[in-house]
Amino acid sequence: MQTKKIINDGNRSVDEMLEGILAAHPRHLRRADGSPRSIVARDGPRPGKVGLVIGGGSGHEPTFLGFVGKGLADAAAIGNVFASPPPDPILECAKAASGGAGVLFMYGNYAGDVMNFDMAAEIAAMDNIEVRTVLTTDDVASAPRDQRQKRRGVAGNFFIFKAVGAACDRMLTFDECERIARKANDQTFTMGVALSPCSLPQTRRPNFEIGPDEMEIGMGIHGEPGIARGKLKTADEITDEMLDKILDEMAPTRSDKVAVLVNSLGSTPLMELYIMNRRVKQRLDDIGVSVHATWVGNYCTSLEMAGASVTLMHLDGELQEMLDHPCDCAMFRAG
Amino acid sequence: MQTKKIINDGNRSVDEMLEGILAAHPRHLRRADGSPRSIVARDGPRPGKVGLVIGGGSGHEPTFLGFVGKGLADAAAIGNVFASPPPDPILECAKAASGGAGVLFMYGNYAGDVMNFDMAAEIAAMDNIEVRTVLTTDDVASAPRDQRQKRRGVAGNFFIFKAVGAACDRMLTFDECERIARKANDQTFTMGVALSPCSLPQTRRPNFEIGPDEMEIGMGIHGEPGIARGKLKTADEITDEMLDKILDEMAPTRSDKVAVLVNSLGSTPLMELYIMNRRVKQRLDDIGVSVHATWVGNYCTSLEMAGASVTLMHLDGELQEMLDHPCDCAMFRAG
Amino acid sequence: MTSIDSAGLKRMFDEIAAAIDADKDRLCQLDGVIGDADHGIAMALGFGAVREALAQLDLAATGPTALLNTAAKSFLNAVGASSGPLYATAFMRAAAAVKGKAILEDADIIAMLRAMAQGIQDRGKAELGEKTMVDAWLPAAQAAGAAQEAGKTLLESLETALAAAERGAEATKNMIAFKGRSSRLGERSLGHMDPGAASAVTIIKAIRDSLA
Amino acid sequence: MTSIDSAGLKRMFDEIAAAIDADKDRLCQLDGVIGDADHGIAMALGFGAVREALAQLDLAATGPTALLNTAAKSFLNAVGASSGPLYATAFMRAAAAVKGKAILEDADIIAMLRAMAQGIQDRGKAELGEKTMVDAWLPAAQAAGAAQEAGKTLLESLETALAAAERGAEATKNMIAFKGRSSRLGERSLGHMDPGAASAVTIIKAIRDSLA
Ligand SMILES: Nc1ncnc2c1ncn2[C@@H]1O[C@H](COP(=O)(O)OP(=O)(O)O)[C@@H](O)[C@H]1O
Ligand SMILES: Nc1ncnc2c1ncn2[C@@H]1O[C@H](COP(=O)(O)OP(=O)(O)O)[C@@H](O)[C@H]1O
Ligand SMILES: [Mg+2]
Ligand SMILES: [Mg+2]
Ligand SMILES: [Mg+2]
Ligand SMILES: [Mg+2]
Repeated sequence: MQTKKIINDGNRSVDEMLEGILAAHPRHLRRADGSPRSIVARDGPRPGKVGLVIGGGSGHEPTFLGFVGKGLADAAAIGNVFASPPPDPILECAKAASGGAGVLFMYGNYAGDVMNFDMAAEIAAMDNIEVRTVLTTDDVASAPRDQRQKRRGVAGNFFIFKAVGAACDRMLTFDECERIARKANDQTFTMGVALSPCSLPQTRRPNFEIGPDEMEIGMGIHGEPGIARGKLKTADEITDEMLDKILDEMAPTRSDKVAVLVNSLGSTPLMELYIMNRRVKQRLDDIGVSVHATWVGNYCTSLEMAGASVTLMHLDGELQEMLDHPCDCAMFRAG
Repeated sequence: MQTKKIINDGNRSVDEMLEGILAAHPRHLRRADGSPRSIVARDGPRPGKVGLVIGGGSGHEPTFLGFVGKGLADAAAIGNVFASPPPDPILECAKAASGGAGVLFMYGNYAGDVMNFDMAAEIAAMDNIEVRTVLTTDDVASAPRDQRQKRRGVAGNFFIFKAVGAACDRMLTFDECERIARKANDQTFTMGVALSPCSLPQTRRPNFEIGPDEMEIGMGIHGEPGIARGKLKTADEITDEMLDKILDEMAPTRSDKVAVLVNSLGSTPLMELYIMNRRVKQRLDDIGVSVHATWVGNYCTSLEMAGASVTLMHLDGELQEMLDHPCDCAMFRAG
Repeated sequence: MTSIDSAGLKRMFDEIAAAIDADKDRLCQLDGVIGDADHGIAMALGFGAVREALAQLDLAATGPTALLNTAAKSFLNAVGASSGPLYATAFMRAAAAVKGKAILEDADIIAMLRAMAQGIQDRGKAELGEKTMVDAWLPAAQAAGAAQEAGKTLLESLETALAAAERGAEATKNMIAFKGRSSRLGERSLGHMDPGAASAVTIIKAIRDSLA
Repeated sequence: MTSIDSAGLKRMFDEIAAAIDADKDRLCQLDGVIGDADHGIAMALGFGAVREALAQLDLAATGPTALLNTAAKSFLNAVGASSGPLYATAFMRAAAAVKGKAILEDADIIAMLRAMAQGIQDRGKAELGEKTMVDAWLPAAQAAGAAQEAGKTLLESLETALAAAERGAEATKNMIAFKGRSSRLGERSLGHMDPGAASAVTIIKAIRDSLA
């Protein structure tokens, strides 16, 4: 039996979704000429500004294209479900985002994305667009601490892109934008838990199996196995398990500031997310760390997967300023 | 086997959620003194302004409390999951929202809510707060056209509250606010479809049964049976079925304007919603009706239910202005 | 001749709370078919809150009217929903019906039952045959009143009331809902017992048991 | 002695596309265990796009190099993912390896295979034993080369290559992933065949079949 979805032809789902997005947000988004999977901010790219190009597979909405807009990313290249976009749409994004001051490529650290974005960067260089790449690697569950560069990029993308988008919008230099990008990534830590699978529109079969009383700690946003499978625990226990790991790495000291993101992988409702956030706040209060800002909701999803992730960004004055900087995207606004 | 949820004690879920919400949004929300389930906008109620109090059962987040804030509702009374709040918290909301110019009660038309809000209104009158009530009845599936007053209020609440909140924020008179509330409700039409059930935190059992290849057209946001059950259709067929009914009632003429909301009941992801929105836009284009604004996402949910609803609001100049009026809520911003 | 004081009333509420707790899942299931699957939760929460509130009272210093008003308030504030105002009104009317009395005798208890049914009807504006708890409460109250007038004992009257409530609840299966959440179902509500009528039977049975 | 022209190359791609289509579900399932469950989709999409692109070509006016570059571009643009750049690079290298030729003979076909394996390795930087498609492609290319040098026929060489690919894919079950999506699994990747190695076998088998 196929999983239930409100779709037409599963092979056309990404393109039909994009049609629906452009129909809904004509004031925010447009397609790059002749490149239907290159989504560009109507208000964003401009001469002298460092361009910010993000992208990756579909199925994580509102990541990536929901974060395209003034003050955040200039363009997003859209792949098939859970698959990196090919070099062509990435290249068109680079062209659209380029204001002559360099273009930053930022995306989650996955082999497929790295190969495709690198190919696009090589071609862009031939077109005299200087591209630098900063991979996001916020998923603490995906590799040991001493191999940070091997980790996946997950929901923390939201904070990292937001900070870098602000830096670009403030017309900082290419070097400065890159520095802030690396710092934002270094200071961002995410941990996730999955309760039930999603299914791809093309297969309509659950993308992994999990027992009716089980959860998987550290599962990736494409259903890649995590670090441990166990019996489903309470919200407080799950949140503690995540925070223990995150705080251990982040090692904040009293009166440090953080930003918090409690994110649904898809079908986990706000009620559960806010119950988790309650625990996050209790734990941070306990160690005297203050919360500068909190976002709760669907920010980086895996279609209809059940589960959630907690992200903390360790703030200094600069990152805090960047998070506070206004942005206006089709699916997200701040400031 | 119990359904999977990230919760602690199911009987405490609503209160723990509220704790998490207040922890996340201290700049937007506070509790009324001594009334933990009366959530009040920090910036909103003021002398001379008509107060807008909304409310209902929990489990529909971000409805209701996500729409409390400057330019929208002044306060929301929060009930248990899918259960009206009792009169006490409603009364405290009325007191907090009252600026001496009258208080509007607006909520979905359900027997339980009507009885509890009416009791609260009677007590408020004794406290010299004049209360008027406008029920929302946007769910076209829930009663025939000639019994509009019997219909349920569902996702269209979002448009209706938004319009009335703007009227109140613009310091219009009590009569004007009430008139706009009734017009906004009259001009708003919603139709939903459910694919799979949710489960209440206290029972952790699916709240209705539905075959693995079935959908229920017109199902209520508490899992109340709808108008017909049938085999799951394609996104275009489902959207057409909804639009046929909505447009038939709304009867727009060429070059009329509408606002569109494509809403997830919980676990239906953005990809599917935008695929539906694509079809909505095609259909409206076909009949020459223009879309003034579109919202797509989780606006009125039923915990983790799978399914979606489409709402159209038929706009005149006044309603359009009210939708465009800025608002700043914990879970929603516009303008 | 039975006569109860506040302590006896409290025992009655405890008995109802226990019975509803035991019946919670069935009531949720009934509500799942034609409503929103929470009637058992609401009732258990309501009578649980009543039990807790009454446990706080100094029964020696609390008359039946005050006790019933406490029950009304605690039920209402714990529940909301439809059942909240309906039962809260029922208890407030019961309180008014026995105003001033310290000891309730047979006639008072029957009067209390009738006041409850009337309160539910006043609050919800439902008529007989609209597939609500009224279809159990009203026949039960009428039967109890008639039995008492015919000179039956309290227990006999309550037996008659219970039988009438059971018949009423059973009869809701053949009704189309016109009030409450399931009223939009139309014909699809046919064949299913109304959860509020079902819980009314449970309550009336617990009242009888507590006085037996 | 086999020799194929552009039409023959197109038939080869059609054969691969059909084989991958038939294998799609198994490849998704293998990827579901240690990856993101889409490898079958990606490969089917890629070779489907190649089939369509090649069907547009005027084969009489298109040499093998141009055909292979068309295959590379259409595969890449349809897929992205990991497999996109890997196979696109493979086909571009194959194109370069037969540059200038209108007819490919035994040695050209073997050279093409070796160039493909080399291209995959250059693009993905994976070494033998890191549980990727390289573990099937590299031994296959080496075996084909060795067989050809030892004077075997093309078909014999391809048989040897296929056997080597099969052994390589089988061997990935005992490897821990160090490249690609499953590299974060550590020991949990043990016991499962790499989906990219599995699809490599399917491709090599289709190549053999198209030349048999
Ligand atoms: N107007 C009314 N008059 C009498 N009883 C009603 C009325 N509306 C609803 N009910 C009763 O309430 C029951 C449902 O109660 P409950 O599930 O607790 O509330 P809700 O419908 O708010 O979830 C129905 O089965 C019905 O017996
Ligand atoms: N760096 C690499 N070098 C060679 N092959 C790789 C590399 N990374 C991944 N692969 C291969 O790609 C396969 C997965 O492909 P696919 O599922 O299509 O892409 P994705 O992982 O992007 O979803 C793996 O099974 C592996 O064989
Ligand atoms: Mg993939
Ligand atoms: Mg309810
Ligand atoms: Mg109910
Ligand atoms: Mg894959």
